[in-house]
Amino acid sequence: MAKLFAVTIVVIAILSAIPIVRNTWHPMEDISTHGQAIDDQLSETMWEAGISFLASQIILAWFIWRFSGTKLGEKTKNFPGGAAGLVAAAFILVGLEVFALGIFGVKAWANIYFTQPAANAMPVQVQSGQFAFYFRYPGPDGKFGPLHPDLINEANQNIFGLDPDHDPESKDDIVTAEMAIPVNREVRLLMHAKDVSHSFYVPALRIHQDFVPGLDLQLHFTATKVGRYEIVCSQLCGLGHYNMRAYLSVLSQEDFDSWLKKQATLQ
Amino acid sequence: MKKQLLFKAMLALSAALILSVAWMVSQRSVKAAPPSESSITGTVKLEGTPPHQRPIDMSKEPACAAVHKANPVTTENVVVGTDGGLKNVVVYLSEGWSGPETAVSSTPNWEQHGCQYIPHVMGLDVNEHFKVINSDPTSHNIHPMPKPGGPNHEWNKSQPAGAPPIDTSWPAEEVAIHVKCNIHPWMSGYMVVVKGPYGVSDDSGSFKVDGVPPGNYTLTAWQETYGAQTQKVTVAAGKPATANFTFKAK
Amino acid sequence: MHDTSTHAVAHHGPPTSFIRKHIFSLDHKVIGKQYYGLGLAAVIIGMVLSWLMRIHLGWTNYAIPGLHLLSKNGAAGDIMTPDFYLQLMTMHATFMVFFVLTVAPFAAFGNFFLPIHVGAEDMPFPHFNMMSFWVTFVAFCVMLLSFFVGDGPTLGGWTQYAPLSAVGAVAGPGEGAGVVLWATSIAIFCVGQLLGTLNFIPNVLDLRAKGMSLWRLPLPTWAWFITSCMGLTAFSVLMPACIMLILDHVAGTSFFVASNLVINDQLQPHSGGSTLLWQHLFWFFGHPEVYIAIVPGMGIISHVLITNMRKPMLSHRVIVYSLVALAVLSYMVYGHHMFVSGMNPLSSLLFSFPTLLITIPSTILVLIWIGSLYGAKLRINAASLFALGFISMFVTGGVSGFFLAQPSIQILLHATYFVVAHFHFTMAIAAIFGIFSGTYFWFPKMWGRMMNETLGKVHFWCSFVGVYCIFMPMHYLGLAGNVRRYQAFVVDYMQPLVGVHRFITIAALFTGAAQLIFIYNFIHSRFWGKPAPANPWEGTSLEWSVPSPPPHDNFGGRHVVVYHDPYQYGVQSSTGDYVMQDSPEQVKSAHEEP
Amino acid sequence: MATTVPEPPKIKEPRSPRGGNSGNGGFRNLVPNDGTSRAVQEYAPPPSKTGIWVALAAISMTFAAFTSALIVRQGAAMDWHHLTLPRILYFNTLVLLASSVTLQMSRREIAVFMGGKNFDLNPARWLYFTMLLGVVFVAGQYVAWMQLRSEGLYLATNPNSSFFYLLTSVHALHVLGGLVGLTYVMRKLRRVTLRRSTLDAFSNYWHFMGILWVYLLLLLWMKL
Repeated sequence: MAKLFAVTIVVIAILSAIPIVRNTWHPMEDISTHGQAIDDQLSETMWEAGISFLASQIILAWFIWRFSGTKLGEKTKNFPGGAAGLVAAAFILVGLEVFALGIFGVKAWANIYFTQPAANAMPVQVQSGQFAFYFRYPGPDGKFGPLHPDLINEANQNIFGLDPDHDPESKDDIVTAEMAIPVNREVRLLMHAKDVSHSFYVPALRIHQDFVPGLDLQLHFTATKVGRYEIVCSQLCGLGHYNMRAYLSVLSQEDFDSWLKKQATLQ
Repeated sequence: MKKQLLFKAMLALSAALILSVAWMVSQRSVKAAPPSESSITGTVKLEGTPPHQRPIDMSKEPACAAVHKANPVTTENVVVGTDGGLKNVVVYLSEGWSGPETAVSSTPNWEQHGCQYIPHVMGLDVNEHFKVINSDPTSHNIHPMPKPGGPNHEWNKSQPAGAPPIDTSWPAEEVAIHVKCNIHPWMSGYMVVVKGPYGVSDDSGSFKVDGVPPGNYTLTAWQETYGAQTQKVTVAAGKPATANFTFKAK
Repeated sequence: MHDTSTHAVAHHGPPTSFIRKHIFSLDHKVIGKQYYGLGLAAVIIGMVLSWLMRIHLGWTNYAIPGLHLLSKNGAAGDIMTPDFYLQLMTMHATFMVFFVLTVAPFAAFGNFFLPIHVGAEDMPFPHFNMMSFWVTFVAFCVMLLSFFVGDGPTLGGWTQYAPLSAVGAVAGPGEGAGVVLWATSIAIFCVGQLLGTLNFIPNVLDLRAKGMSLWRLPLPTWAWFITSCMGLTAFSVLMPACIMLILDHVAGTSFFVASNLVINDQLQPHSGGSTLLWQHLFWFFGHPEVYIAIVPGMGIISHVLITNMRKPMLSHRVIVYSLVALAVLSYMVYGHHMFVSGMNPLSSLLFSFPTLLITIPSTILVLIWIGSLYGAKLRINAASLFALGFISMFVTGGVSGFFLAQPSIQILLHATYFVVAHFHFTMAIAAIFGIFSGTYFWFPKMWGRMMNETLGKVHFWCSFVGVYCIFMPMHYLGLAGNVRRYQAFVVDYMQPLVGVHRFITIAALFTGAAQLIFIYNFIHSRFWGKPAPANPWEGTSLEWSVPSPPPHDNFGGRHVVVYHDPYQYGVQSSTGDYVMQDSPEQVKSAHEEP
Repeated sequence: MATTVPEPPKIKEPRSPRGGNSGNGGFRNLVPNDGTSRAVQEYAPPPSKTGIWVALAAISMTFAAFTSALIVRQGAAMDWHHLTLPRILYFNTLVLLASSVTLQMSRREIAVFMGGKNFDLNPARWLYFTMLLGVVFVAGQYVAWMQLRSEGLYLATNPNSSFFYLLTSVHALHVLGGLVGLTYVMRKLRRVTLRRSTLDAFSNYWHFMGILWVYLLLLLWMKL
């Protein structure tokens, strides 16, 4: 029984490691400038975690195999070095390993949060609401018109609560249900929530940020690859949570310009 | 002896019961079938340029976006059809109706197709049953929002693809109940619950209110953006009355 | 506050009436069993709910017969609606976290064995102890009630993030009455558990038998003591948070609801509330809660392992110190649940270091457990199998913690199935294995009958393999970016993953079914199992020095005196290779404390 | 009445579930014969003493949570309008502090009485004052709420009125709990079976309520 158990543990450990090694399931291809650091961080952690995982499971199995069902005469022994050795090991190995991780991790994090967007970064506003994202481009005047929550009316598609009749800046604002950005141009994302907490999760862009009702948050990123990607909500926001997503089109500059023109006509 | 008396009493009682029931029924039948019903017809028009209807981007729900690939849909707050006819206007008898609350016995459908409500505006009698149908491959959420505290109660149910229709009705009249889908924020429609017969204007703006007995009525036309208009009509036995409404674009 | 222990002495002779004996009993052993029963009921509910969820995730439009009977807001045609899925999910988590993982390992086993381990006749305040259970029971009923009120239970998830949980019914089905009932139930639950800690802590500090120094306490008792200290500080923070949440609902205050929120085109009548305030209050409770669930399990499996290894752990004290370290650190790390939640990015970093730090005591524990196996004379039985399984599970769940401790990696993995896998392996499955281990180990003492070993082993094999089949693939889903708390996978890049979900569903159904073996074994052994001797496993701690089940006052009036450290195994003595804690016999103990 | 019962009873006994024969209090002569005398803890405080500190710790945590919530909430938005605290609160403060003083006096007398030195005085008399003052305090708090209501400040009017009602009412509930405890103490005293530990536990709780209130008053005074 014990030997069978030991074998089972080893088999399970190896089977679970195989998809990781063969990279069967993996994060989708990174299209951001800051994402590489995160991916490196992930793979390093994967190595260390994987080794610790396999090592401890296999040693556990080995000891179970070796030290079960021993005959009566045999006396119990203690692990050479005793507790002190193991504690030291834990502190040195794990301590160092883990802190190395932590330190390197800071870089990847700082890339995103402790840097300022370039002055010419393109501003895009995103509003999350049950259960859709809507985006706003400032239009030719480069200014976002003020928001009037009391004017929000989804039935006639006044999603942001704009008042073009009284606010000149709002006249040329472009509201869309799909996000498009030019490739290789930094984007400054202005985030606010209409109702409850949501999250702005773009795996391909390595961007993940919650919307906090009552707070205006900012993100900035640069997409490096043309294509159509998905933005999903990862913060439970109600019954439509699973269906709260929007498409992100990364376009060449000219495609983007024409897209924006087309959207302007549809306002 | 005692038994006898009891028996007689029962007999008398049951006889009385039967008679009274019969009388009620006869009364009802009189009420239910007024002499020589007639109808009111007419058209609703819009004067001036209708407000701009924004297009709806359904890219979030590809299944629905596909439905409208050919002809993109817009909001339906003001739908003007051929020669200025105003669509989706509910015309009903706001005064003068003396018949039963539920004059119409059909069970209309409130269909969710291509992430739109079809019809966009639905007339209903009090207690008239209607079916909510989901013919999209995606889940919808039906959330009618009557006035809080009123006799009609707000509800909020989801209807996954392939789920059977929801059959329900409204217990009291209310003009109008706004219906939203919480999963698809652009989905919006109205249920107009009235006493007695009603008509809803079509693309050409023409409507027909059937089953109106002769008499004097106040006719009301309700439109989701422009509100209500009323006018008096007199319906003579046999020949249909006509009434036209004209809304002014703000 | 006032001293009920006079009553403990006064009406604490064996009660005669059925009510006083089995229902409103002051006896810590009966209360422990009552807690165990409550946990069992809750775990069955939670498991059934998880079945329904898994079926839906695998085959989204599959009509589950009779589902409409469960759903207050209508699952027409037995097809699960999005809101009903979230309601089931919320209730699954709530029942499991509060009424199973807190109640069973801590309140149930703790109540039964802590007084015996310290050599006391009962808890210091039996009346509070009884109240503690019944208050918790009321909380349980209120939570159940929410299935039958309004639109059914809340769908906000067990974390109940505001403002979704605070704006009321307008936010969706169950967010009105459902949330109020949820918060009420949890607040009541907090009171119940606080009353429990009110007994645990003085019991350990003041009622130890003669010679029972703190270092002579068996490891589970240490674990329960540490857990009570955590519960004391955690539950007394969750309760005010729940009160404020209820007020936001029923009194129209704005603690958690910000200004200018628009739902269904209606401007919400709240203003100025702080969204993050709830998250801070909740996770200040929430992370210690994770350890409240797992620490007793650690104590229990150490106890079980030592007895079945026939040798003490390499170091009694290092284990205790590590548990204390876990407890202390658990308060400094709660922020790692909020890395991307809009908190100041700097504080995310500050929170990440203690989080990484916490891997050190955890690693020490694992190394000590595994290292102690070296040179053991391991006895394989259901209890020890589950204990060893615990270690395997805890390791698996622990290494995934490396990832989630780092804010940068959470950008990829936050709120994905990777997190689901992580916390199920650690606080859920490991803790449950601890409970099972304790059950197989202590059943003879609690109910005076042996459990069926064969069935126990079958149960173990199914659970062990099944659990890995369920939760290991969730790591892969997480890496692929599969977001949790989705009722269907309509997002393009998630659709290819449905196959994995079907595999998980099948595994879950199988594993769940295997638990029926346990339930059968439990009930059958309870009534028809063969009577248990006082010390079936040749254990040394005090619970084995009393008959099974123990008499009303535990020691039958005997004045216990403790002569030894708790785990005197691998020695030469009249009884064999072990010496009971309370036997005056002088032995040359092979394993003195370093 | 208590005064007629002459035996000065259950006071100095070390408290334990088995009438003083277990717990580390008893058996002072016997030492475990494996020689680890560090194992013997010579004196175990009565559990009610530890218990009350556990309870007070829980209460402190609760109010700590409320405090941090208040600070966060005040910083969260611009809608914090300072309100003037009702004068009566200061009066209530004096009342509550006075009740602590009377409690101390009664403790001294009870000690004398239980010590069997003097059976003529009624040891409970100062306790009645304590109870009276406690009731007055709660009534005073009620008056304060009424005053705020008359100013149109309700629970939901603005965040700081919310916190005012919340903190004061939770504290008032705890004071009421204390009054229940006090009645228990007085019943015990009348039966002459009052244990010092019980009285100590109660007075710890009661004094703590006083301290807590002063803290709350300062908090409200500074923040509101």
